[in-house]
Amino acid sequence: MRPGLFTLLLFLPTALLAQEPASRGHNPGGMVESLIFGLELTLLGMAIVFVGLLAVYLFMIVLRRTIVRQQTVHAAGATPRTTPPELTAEVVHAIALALYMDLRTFAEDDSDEITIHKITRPFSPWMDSSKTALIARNQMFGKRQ
Amino acid sequence: MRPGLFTLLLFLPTALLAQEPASRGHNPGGMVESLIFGLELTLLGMAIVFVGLLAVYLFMIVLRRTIVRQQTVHAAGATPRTTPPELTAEVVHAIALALYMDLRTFAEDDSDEITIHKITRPFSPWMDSSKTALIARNQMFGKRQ
Amino acid sequence: MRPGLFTLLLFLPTALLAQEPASRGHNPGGMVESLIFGLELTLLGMAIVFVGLLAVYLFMIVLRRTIVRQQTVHAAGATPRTTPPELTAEVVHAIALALYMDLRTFAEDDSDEITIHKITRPFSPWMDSSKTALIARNQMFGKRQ
Amino acid sequence: MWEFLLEFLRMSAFGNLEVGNLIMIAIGLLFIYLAITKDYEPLLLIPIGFGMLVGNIPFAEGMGIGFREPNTVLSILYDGVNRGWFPPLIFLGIGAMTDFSALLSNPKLLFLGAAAQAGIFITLLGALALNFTAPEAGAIGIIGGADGPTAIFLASKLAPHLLGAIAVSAYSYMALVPVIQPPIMRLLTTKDERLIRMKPPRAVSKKEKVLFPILGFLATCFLVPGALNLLGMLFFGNLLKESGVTERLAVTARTSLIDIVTIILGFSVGVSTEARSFLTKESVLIFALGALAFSIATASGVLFAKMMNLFLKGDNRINPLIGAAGVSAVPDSARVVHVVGQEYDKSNFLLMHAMGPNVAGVIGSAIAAGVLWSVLRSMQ
Amino acid sequence: MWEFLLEFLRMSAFGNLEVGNLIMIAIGLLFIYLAITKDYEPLLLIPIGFGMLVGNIPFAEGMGIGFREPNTVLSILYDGVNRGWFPPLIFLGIGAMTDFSALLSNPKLLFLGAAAQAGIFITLLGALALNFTAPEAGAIGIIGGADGPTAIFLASKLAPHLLGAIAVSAYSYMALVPVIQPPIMRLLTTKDERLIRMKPPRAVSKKEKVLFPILGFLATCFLVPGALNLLGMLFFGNLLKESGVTERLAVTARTSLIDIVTIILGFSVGVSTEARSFLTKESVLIFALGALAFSIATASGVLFAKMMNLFLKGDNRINPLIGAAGVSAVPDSARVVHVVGQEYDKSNFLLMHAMGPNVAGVIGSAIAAGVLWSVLRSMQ
Amino acid sequence: MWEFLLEFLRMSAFGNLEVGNLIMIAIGLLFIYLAITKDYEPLLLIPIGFGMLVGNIPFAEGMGIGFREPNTVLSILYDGVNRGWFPPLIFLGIGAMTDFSALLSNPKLLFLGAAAQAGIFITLLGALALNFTAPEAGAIGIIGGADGPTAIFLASKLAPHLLGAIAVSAYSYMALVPVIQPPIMRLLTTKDERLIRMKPPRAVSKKEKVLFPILGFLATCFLVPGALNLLGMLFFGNLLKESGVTERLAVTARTSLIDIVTIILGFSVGVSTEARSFLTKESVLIFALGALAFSIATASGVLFAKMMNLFLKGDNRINPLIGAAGVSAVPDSARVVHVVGQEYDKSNFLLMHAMGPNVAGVIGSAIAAGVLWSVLRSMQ
Ligand code: NA
Ligand code: NA
Ligand code: NA
Repeated sequence: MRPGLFTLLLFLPTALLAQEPASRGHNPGGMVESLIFGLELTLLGMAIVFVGLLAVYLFMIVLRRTIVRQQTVHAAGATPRTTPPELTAEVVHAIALALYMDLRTFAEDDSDEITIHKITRPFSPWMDSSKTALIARNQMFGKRQ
Repeated sequence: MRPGLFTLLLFLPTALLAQEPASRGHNPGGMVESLIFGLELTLLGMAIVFVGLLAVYLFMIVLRRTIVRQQTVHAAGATPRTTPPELTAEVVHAIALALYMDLRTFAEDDSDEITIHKITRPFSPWMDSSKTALIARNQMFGKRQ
Repeated sequence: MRPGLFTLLLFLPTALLAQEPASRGHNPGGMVESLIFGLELTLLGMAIVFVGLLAVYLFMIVLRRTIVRQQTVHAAGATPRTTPPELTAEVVHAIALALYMDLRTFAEDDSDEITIHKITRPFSPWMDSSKTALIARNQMFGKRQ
Repeated sequence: MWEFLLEFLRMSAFGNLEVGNLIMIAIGLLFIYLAITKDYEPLLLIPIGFGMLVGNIPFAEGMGIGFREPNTVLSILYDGVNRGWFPPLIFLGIGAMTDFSALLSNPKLLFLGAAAQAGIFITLLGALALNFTAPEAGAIGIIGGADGPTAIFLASKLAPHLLGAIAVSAYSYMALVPVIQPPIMRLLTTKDERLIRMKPPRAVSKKEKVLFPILGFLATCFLVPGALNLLGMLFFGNLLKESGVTERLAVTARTSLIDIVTIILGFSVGVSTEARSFLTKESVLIFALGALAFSIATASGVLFAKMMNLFLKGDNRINPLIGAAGVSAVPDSARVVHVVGQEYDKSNFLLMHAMGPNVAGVIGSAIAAGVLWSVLRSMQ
Repeated sequence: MWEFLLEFLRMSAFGNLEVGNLIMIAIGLLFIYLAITKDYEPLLLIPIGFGMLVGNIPFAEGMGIGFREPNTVLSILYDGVNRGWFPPLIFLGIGAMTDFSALLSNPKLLFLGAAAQAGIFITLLGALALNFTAPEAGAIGIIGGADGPTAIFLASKLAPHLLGAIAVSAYSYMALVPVIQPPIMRLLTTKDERLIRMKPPRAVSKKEKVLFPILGFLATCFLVPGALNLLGMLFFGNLLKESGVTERLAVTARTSLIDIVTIILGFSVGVSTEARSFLTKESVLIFALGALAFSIATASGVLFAKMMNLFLKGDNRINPLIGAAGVSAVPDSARVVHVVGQEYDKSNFLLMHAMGPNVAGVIGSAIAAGVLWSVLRSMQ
Repeated sequence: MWEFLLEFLRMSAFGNLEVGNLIMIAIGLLFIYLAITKDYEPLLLIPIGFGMLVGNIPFAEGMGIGFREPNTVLSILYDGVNRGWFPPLIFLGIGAMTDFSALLSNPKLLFLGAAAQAGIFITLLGALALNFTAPEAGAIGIIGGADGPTAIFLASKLAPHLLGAIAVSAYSYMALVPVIQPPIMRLLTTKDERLIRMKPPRAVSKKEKVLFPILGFLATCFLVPGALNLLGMLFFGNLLKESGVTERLAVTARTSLIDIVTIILGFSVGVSTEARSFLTKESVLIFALGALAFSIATASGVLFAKMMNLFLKGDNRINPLIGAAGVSAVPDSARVVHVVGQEYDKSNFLLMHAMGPNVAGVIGSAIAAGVLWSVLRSMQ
């Protein structure tokens, strides 16, 4: 993270954007030129990724300090809340259990049960219950034996 | 709600629609003309809002009477269902409780608990459990110490 | 399902597609020609429906046999799993209950209860609770009697 | 005051009112009434019925409201019907809620679902005889498939101007299945046949259920690529359900997704029944042909079951009543079969057996729709 | 290293930064802050607030990001606002969660919801006086309807260039209802009036609840077809809720469907407040007119209730405080009424009575929007 | 009968069959098999796998079925992939289900997520060396981001003709993370390093969690506006989750909404792998480069962690295994880290620490995608 490298990087985007892009994309001219462009892009890209996350990092640090200071002000006199809680044995056991449940394998249980109970309640958007009940109750279609 | 006013309103829309609308919208001519148009629109609009809701009102009254009559026919002899139930003390208390719960303030509880239990079960569409279990069980990547 | 009929059907689509379609659709020529086309299409269509479901049928038979063979291999020595379970009396009763519940009629229960409890918790995307609590608590609008 | 009210009403939208609008509004109210009091297909009749009210409010042309004007809200909602992408999404949800076990345990029931498609093609012949063009006749015939999304899909492709009448006809007769089918079933069967007890279904393993949507898809769509949109989605949804590892996707497909599409599809279909284009001689003919289609489909299923019994023995025999379930109309026709069967023997549970031809009928009519689309689309 | 960082920042998107963007970002942060700490309309202020952040990141034109460029992701998400099909879907969900019992048990409260719409039209007059064109004035006036989706719908039709300002103004004042309304309510009522106890609501039967959305739809939309998109969906959603046979559709409409639309609608509205087009003299005027609109609407409701009391006797009298709930802003203004009422009598529960004018206000402003659309759309 | 069948098959869609289609169908079946039996990314491999079956049914051109023809159902479903608006909606849902606490409790882990993006750029160099154009190389490089929606989004913008190959490659290697990463992790670390115990995470307050999405959004998108679509939605979703007042929106975003989009996105990506355009030399190269990308990304993360340890002391030291989680592939790579760590010390729970670089990797690759988009979009 020496300034020298980063200062260099600052000039890369300008240099890149100053060139005629079409001449690179579709008529790469030569493999060498194309790879040089790729290297420039790599350096630029990695720099921006790092700077972007650095910005997030700095915000997070500032954020934490601000909140810690607020809490200290609020909790002056009370037990300090800034020390991180230790992992007790129970916590470790809880984690172990959670992990065990989380990582348990997918059990292929090839059921032997008949599936009739599923068939008897086919839930569907076309479902319709009282219609058939109606038939049963009202006997609307004569000809009963 | 005297008929005179409403009769007047009846002619406003015709008058409005008879005029060339384009001449008003973009070339307002003058502020006065524009405001007169606005007043006409206000009277028309409020009249229609009231008439629309009056229509709903009339439907509701008819609807209630029809249903009450049906119920009276059905429930002839039984206890009449048309008298509105009184608010008993219990009901008032229930409402008070409901309101209390409804209006309770938004409590900012700044938790001190560690959040490990959340991290251990990150539910995600990219979730995948037996894969890692596979590694642990099968030791597919030799080199065990 | 005699091959003769099906062999005939095989030539129908070719014959159909060889003709100029436009001359049939919009200028049907005559009713007779149109109905002959309809009959050809009926034979072709029903044949394809049957062949399509026959293909599914064959796949299902093959599938079942493969799985049964696998299971037999796996379960060699154990109790054979290929005989279908019989419907016991309990199962029949369970079905009857399920059917009864499924076919129960739609009960119109015209409630007499007051609907206040619904009104007191109108859940809406525009819901907002602490605001009014704020008014009650802070008395921000002076003029209290 | 009543005078004033009447005069005001004359000036407003009441001015554009035609008798046709009132008739359609009455039909819409009837649909809503039947859905609520008789529980007839409420999930579709209520959206369609209310859509009919909305579509027959007699607003003036060019107000930017109608579903045929560009960029109106109603036209945007109608897009999924118009371009046919709602029905496949509904099939996705249906696939995610359908259990094919009944079919897997007794695969020969598939052919009952095939036979019932005769209703489609004979209706097509009837429509041709009534001077409809070939694509129109195809779209009308599909009413005999007794499957709403399939009918809407094919009509949107072959005869968009008849879509409203075809869809309303299809859903009306699907709602009337308990009225239409029993007399035909009784007419074509003997009492002995109605008393046939079928052997209990065999156990179906999880593997079979997982492999079925894959093999079913390949078998049908290799033969009839025109059925790809509907059957692809049906079997895709079913794989989501049966795979055991995509439960959350299957749940969403059979709840939020299908519900959202059903609401908008039903509403849009209702809106599209604007009186001026709906109350025509063609619509009346389509309704008549639709009744024919359902009757023939039912009869074909029953008769084919009787024919199969000529080759089957003992407890392999089929109770021919379940042939009527081959028309689809899932799961209503299966329930009708069950109820009619119980009239003759209280301890004969046909529902589980009838689900086989029932779901086979969905596949069968999607195949038929694929054939019709492939052959007729170039003739429009 | 700080030097480097500053130089880097100058070259990046920071280069396009204008003061306006920073102001809008500050406003977005304020919205989020108010939503979280004061619980002001969080379901809308958080999406809008975050959308403001997104829309005011100062990216260069032509990068394929902005919501005004074709085929960008933001433009695709904005389509439902731009073409106005999100608000009807939100009304569908609102219908599916609204209980009209309060109104049914005391129908005369409907007129309070009508009276409060005076705010719309008087604001329209104000906007005309400030030299807005007639369609713009109509779109600005609708802020007085105190109903977000209605405001967005009408603005997208009549004055799309002002949509951001109108929507943000409408939602801001809806959030500020507890601040704006109480002083006006106290000013216009006597202590005796505030103590009026209304008789308990009568029982409402299921049939009334089922028939209300159907009759309400026909009554309003026959008169004002221009309100069809909003009221059709509102009553359709309510029928899904009350029919008793389409519960699963109603549940989806009031959960997944309305949530998905609310997320994207709020976000898109926020995005559309890009500083260069938002921070204008017009926006300032719109905010001023919005405050006027809410105040007049509140006053109209209260005064109309007092006027109605001239004709009513005994326990039929109306507590004029509930007139303020006629502005809509469901259910905030009803709660404000309740809380203000309780300041004077702890055992006076006005909430249930205030819900009547509250939902009537939604219908009233949708009718007003229909009138404005019908009259003004040809003048654009 | 078999003769007849074979003849029939020859005439049907089997006539258009090419060997390529069969190969792709086999690959689709393999995807489904791996998803079901190995539980490899089933929520994506099953839709993609079934989509491959659908897309490789050899229907004739011009039948109105294919996803490249206008107005077909498949083209309509593909629109969200084609115009790139599905990935941001998926990021919205991911944001609403992601807990950034691990990162907040130890912010320096962010840089592991940055380092792993080296895989993207070195793969880009490799693609350029293999004569891909610059935009193609950028789209191929993003496979190294190990993030499906990011890869689909960038490929749809920079190299739509390679989208199928890039998406399938990305998801394949994400599914193979447990096979690819452990050997590299073991090769680059000493046993002592693998035994490093990190100190337990500190408590993270609610305020930090609420402010993180806002600050994270501003920090990254001011620098890289090109990442706005993905990061904007990611942080928006996270704010919905953490704000505490928009729970119902967060629930919908992380259930129905993401599920609906996942179903259609996966299916469409599968459909787009039609053999004739997929089985090319380019696809083979893309798969080879994808393997390179994942390996380099893993190595970069591990090595950067070792480098950071040069500057850290005591219990601030980082177990370099968790560097491998910087590739994203949430949460698989974090689990792989945990399992490998436990091989050496059963009581060392690395999962919680690995989640930090894991989610940082998502942000990192979205930033990288933004850079690539900004620079390369004008070169197409
Ligand atoms: Na069928
Ligand atoms: Na209102
Ligand atoms: Na990544």
